[in-house]
Amino acid sequence: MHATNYKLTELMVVRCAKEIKDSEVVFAGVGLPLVVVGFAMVTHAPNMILFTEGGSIRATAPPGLAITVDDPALFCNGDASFGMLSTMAALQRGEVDVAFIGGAQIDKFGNINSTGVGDWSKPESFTYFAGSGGANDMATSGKRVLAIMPQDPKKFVEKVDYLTTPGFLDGPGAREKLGMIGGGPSVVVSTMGVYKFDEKTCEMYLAEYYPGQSVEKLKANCSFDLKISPNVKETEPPTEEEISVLRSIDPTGFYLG
Amino acid sequence: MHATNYKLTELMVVRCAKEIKDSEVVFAGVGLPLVVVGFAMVTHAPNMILFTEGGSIRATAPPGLAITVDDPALFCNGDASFGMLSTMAALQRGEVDVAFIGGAQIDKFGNINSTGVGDWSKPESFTYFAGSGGANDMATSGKRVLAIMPQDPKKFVEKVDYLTTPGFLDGPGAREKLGMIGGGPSVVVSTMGVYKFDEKTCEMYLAEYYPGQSVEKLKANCSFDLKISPNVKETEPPTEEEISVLRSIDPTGFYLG
Amino acid sequence: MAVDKLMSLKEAVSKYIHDGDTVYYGGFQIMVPMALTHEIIRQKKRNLTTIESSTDVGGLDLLVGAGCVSEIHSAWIMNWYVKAPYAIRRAFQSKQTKRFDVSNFAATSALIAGFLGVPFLPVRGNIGTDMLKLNPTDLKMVKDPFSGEEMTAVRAWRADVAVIHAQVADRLGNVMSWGTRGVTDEFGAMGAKRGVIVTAEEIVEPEITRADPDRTVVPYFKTLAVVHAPWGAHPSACRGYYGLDIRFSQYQGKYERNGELLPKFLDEWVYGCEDHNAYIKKYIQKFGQAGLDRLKPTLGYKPKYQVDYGFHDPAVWKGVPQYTDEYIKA
Amino acid sequence: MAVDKLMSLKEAVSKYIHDGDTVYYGGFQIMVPMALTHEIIRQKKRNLTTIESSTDVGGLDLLVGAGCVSEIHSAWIMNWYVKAPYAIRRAFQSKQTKRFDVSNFAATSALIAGFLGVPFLPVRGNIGTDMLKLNPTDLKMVKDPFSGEEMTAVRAWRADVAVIHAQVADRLGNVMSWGTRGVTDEFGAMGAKRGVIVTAEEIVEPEITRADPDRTVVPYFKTLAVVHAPWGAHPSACRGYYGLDIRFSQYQGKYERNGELLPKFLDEWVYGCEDHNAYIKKYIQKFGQAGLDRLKPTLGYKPKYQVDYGFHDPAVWKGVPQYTDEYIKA
Repeated sequence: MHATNYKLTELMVVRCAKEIKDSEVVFAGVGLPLVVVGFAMVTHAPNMILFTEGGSIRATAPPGLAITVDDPALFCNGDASFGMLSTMAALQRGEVDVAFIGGAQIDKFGNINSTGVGDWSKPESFTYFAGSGGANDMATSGKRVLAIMPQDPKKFVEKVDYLTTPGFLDGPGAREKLGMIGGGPSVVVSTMGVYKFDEKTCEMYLAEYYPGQSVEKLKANCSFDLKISPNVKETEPPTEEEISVLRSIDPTGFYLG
Repeated sequence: MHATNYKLTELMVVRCAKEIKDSEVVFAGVGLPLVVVGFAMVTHAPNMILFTEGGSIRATAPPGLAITVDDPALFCNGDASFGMLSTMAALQRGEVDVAFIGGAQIDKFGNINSTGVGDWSKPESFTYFAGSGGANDMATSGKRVLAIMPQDPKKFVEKVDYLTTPGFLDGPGAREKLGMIGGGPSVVVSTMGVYKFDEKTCEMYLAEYYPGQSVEKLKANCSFDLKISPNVKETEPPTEEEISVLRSIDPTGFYLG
Repeated sequence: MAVDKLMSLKEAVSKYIHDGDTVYYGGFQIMVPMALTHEIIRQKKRNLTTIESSTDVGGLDLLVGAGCVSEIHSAWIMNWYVKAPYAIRRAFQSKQTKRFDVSNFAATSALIAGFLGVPFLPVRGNIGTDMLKLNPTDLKMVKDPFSGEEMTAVRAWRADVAVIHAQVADRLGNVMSWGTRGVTDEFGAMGAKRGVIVTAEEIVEPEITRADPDRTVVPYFKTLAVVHAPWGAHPSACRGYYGLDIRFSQYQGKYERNGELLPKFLDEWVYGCEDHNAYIKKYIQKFGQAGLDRLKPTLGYKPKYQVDYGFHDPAVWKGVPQYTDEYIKA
Repeated sequence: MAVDKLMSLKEAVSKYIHDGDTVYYGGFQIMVPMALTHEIIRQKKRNLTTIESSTDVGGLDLLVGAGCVSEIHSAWIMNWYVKAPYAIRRAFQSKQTKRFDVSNFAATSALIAGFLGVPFLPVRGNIGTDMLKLNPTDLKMVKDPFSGEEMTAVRAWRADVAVIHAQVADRLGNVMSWGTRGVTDEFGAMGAKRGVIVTAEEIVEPEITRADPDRTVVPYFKTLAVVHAPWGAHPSACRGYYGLDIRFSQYQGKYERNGELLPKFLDEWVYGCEDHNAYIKKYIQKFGQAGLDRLKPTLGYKPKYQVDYGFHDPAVWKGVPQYTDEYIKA
């Protein structure tokens, strides 16, 4: 039964989790992705393998809620703890199915900026964020990329100010030409809807809008000319059971609010 | 007081150990070098650091006699046990003072062959030994090389059949030209005497002959035109105390016979 | 038998960190060397270059804000609970501090290259991005000599000195780590040219560390100074000792955010504290013992398999005859 | 929750090793995967390429002598107590097996490159030698794109499948190692494309291995098969379990030495034994239980520091107000 009372964050977590198939190796970045993988592991993906930049490799859900990628909870009863070397090496070997990342800006080809906005050549104009972190490595070599982004016209842009993390770069064939082993962006989950990428043009299109949203609202919150799937639909709300399991992972609402 | 009753192996071990200074980092290969460093650590070099290819890093003598470079004795109460990665990395960083190796053939420039004899291009004529092992890495990057070799005209040759491990290559400047960070051969201890290298010509010369040996006997057991130090002297025999300490390290004569 | 390297925080930093040094800045999102960060600020070290993979809780932001750093080579710098490294942002805009951006694994590969004593390492990431275009100091293209293909290479990073925080060390400088060998400390620290300064929650005798050398992340020979500094990673977490102090991170972050306020934070919490003990005392005084108590971990995740490093004594072979049989004899 | 990978030696080798495979051959001077070596010979696998750093006690010599191997990429192959790998020497002379020689750290760097998923790694050794001249398959020169200097590069080695022996594994394939993480197994095994076959002295429940993940050298996701094989490294040593069986090494070596005698050794000790248990039974029958008892290690080298991986529950932050003070309020 669909839940009637759930938060936006909860909807996003459950929707993201559906992108993870059982038995996949998922490399999760800091923040909400850590909740998503925890949720996937205790629901439909009991054989999922979790990797983090901190070097955690585990086949079981962690005993507690992780708030960093090297959080001790990720190593308690983990499978291995070799440091970043081990998980990033597996990534470069092509063994990661899902690279699960965030960012500050994204463009229509799924290129992501997490470095800063402004003009790099004029430092006084450049507003630094944090830098790439592992997102670049994950998006270059993961078999497919799952991204989670706040929906905002300043964040869904025609061209990112600084290309930190490769999507499809300038379009079809660009990744292959550079020898990237990963397949590139697969799905973007925003705070308003869900995007996929056209196989031919490599362009992002709207696949789903959340309950209470609409194609028009999403278009208004995107700075590029957003393509819409002919099959665009409303995202299925989470079930009561999903919300209940999710809240048991984060009982005090540390992530979920 | 000099010992009067000692074996050749014991003389060699004690003589080799004298090449190690206190507080040095010594990378020891398999066989007799493992006894030499153990002896040095409990006598004049209590602050020596021992490295092996098996990855042992230790500041204290091992609790037992090691017979391989990854012998468990080398890790019992060791300082670290990171695997070959750690000791070889330190070697490539230039942190190893003494590279202590053996070999099957050596030439007048201190180049060593531990791969095989014969003509490589005619496989049927080529008699394989074991291969390089770590000797090549050690001799390339250790600050100085200490080698231990059986004295034999087939082993002290004008030109090695296969250059496995670099000495001074074809003479002065050759190592530097190739960017090697280590200083090259310093001392060769054979079963009959001790050799050093001329600073200008890089050629090996006889510095010491063992009690009971002579310059002539050594010349007869060397295939190249052996240079003799004007200060050539008889090697000082070990003291009774040295022999007693040495035998306490190897009480059953596993190495010492 | 070995040099005792136990000393005060003040002595360690004053003796082993010099103006103009390249410093490996240890830790990751947890295990940030905060006691060392504060002491470097107190001693007004200048023109440091830092190298690190990623770092959280604003330690590096404070170091930059206090004017100690002229160059940063890194993948990600953050105080996660205020969402940006504000002092670094300002220092970049004013050209006080240069930033050299690479990906996390390019940074780690740079540290591994330094650790390995080779000048560069090939990496898969960074290609196709602005990092490769804008940071030619650290990133270039290299041709694989076997396939002829072009790929990204990252320049080796080697510090003059490394600063790290650890759980346990002995007075000689054998440093124990568990629950990862160090994320990247195992390379960044070992690659340092002069050696490593370590703060540790606990100091034990060498016979304790040496009874389990697999857990040693930095061995004796590579250590310059060992400092006993409980809470030495606060407000970041120390595995097995305390969790991340989110409220303090947020509190500190409010100062980081504002260039005019930041000196007041430094005056009170860094310059105004003689050492790390004084900082922790001030914390208790201001926010109560309950603030620290809240950081206590859930313990009970102990190894269940009892390992034994035992060795074999070759003395047993004395007098044992050769094995033989009919074929060998024949 | 996870796939059980415990199976017989026969099943593991038959299922996961194919003719023509590139095999990472585990261990070093100790921990040589002898039970697996014998089984590969028994199943008459052909045209294998092996990659490894160095290997002792003649395991690889047997594998070559039995006709399983067409290419060897390695730094050092030996049966130390007979002083040469005789079967390999003969196979090289007859051109049955090609040898590709590099230095130990070039081999390890090749395995690290494979582990890292990059096509090559720069190394300091090998330059100026005949290895560089005669093995262009594995060694070439590369130009450091930063300094322009030329140095040696080694090609990445990646196995199709790795064979290793370990002390302890669980039935899912988490493999424990102590007293070094594996010398080179941590890279050679993890770099294997299909995965790892492991024989272990002891099989434990996953809750045991997972209570100390720092000691895991190969995690579950990378393992293909787990085989319970006590004495699985004999005659080489297994850390904490038994020492090197020198007399047996010498005995085996006498057969290796002679191309006409070697088949008799294989008939008796490999083809003539159904599995590794049968091999050990034959040993006891022929050389007595005392032969095995002689290999027992000196134990008592146990960790003295009790680590705890404990974590911190962020639930504590619920309801805790923000920290503030006069400046922030202002």
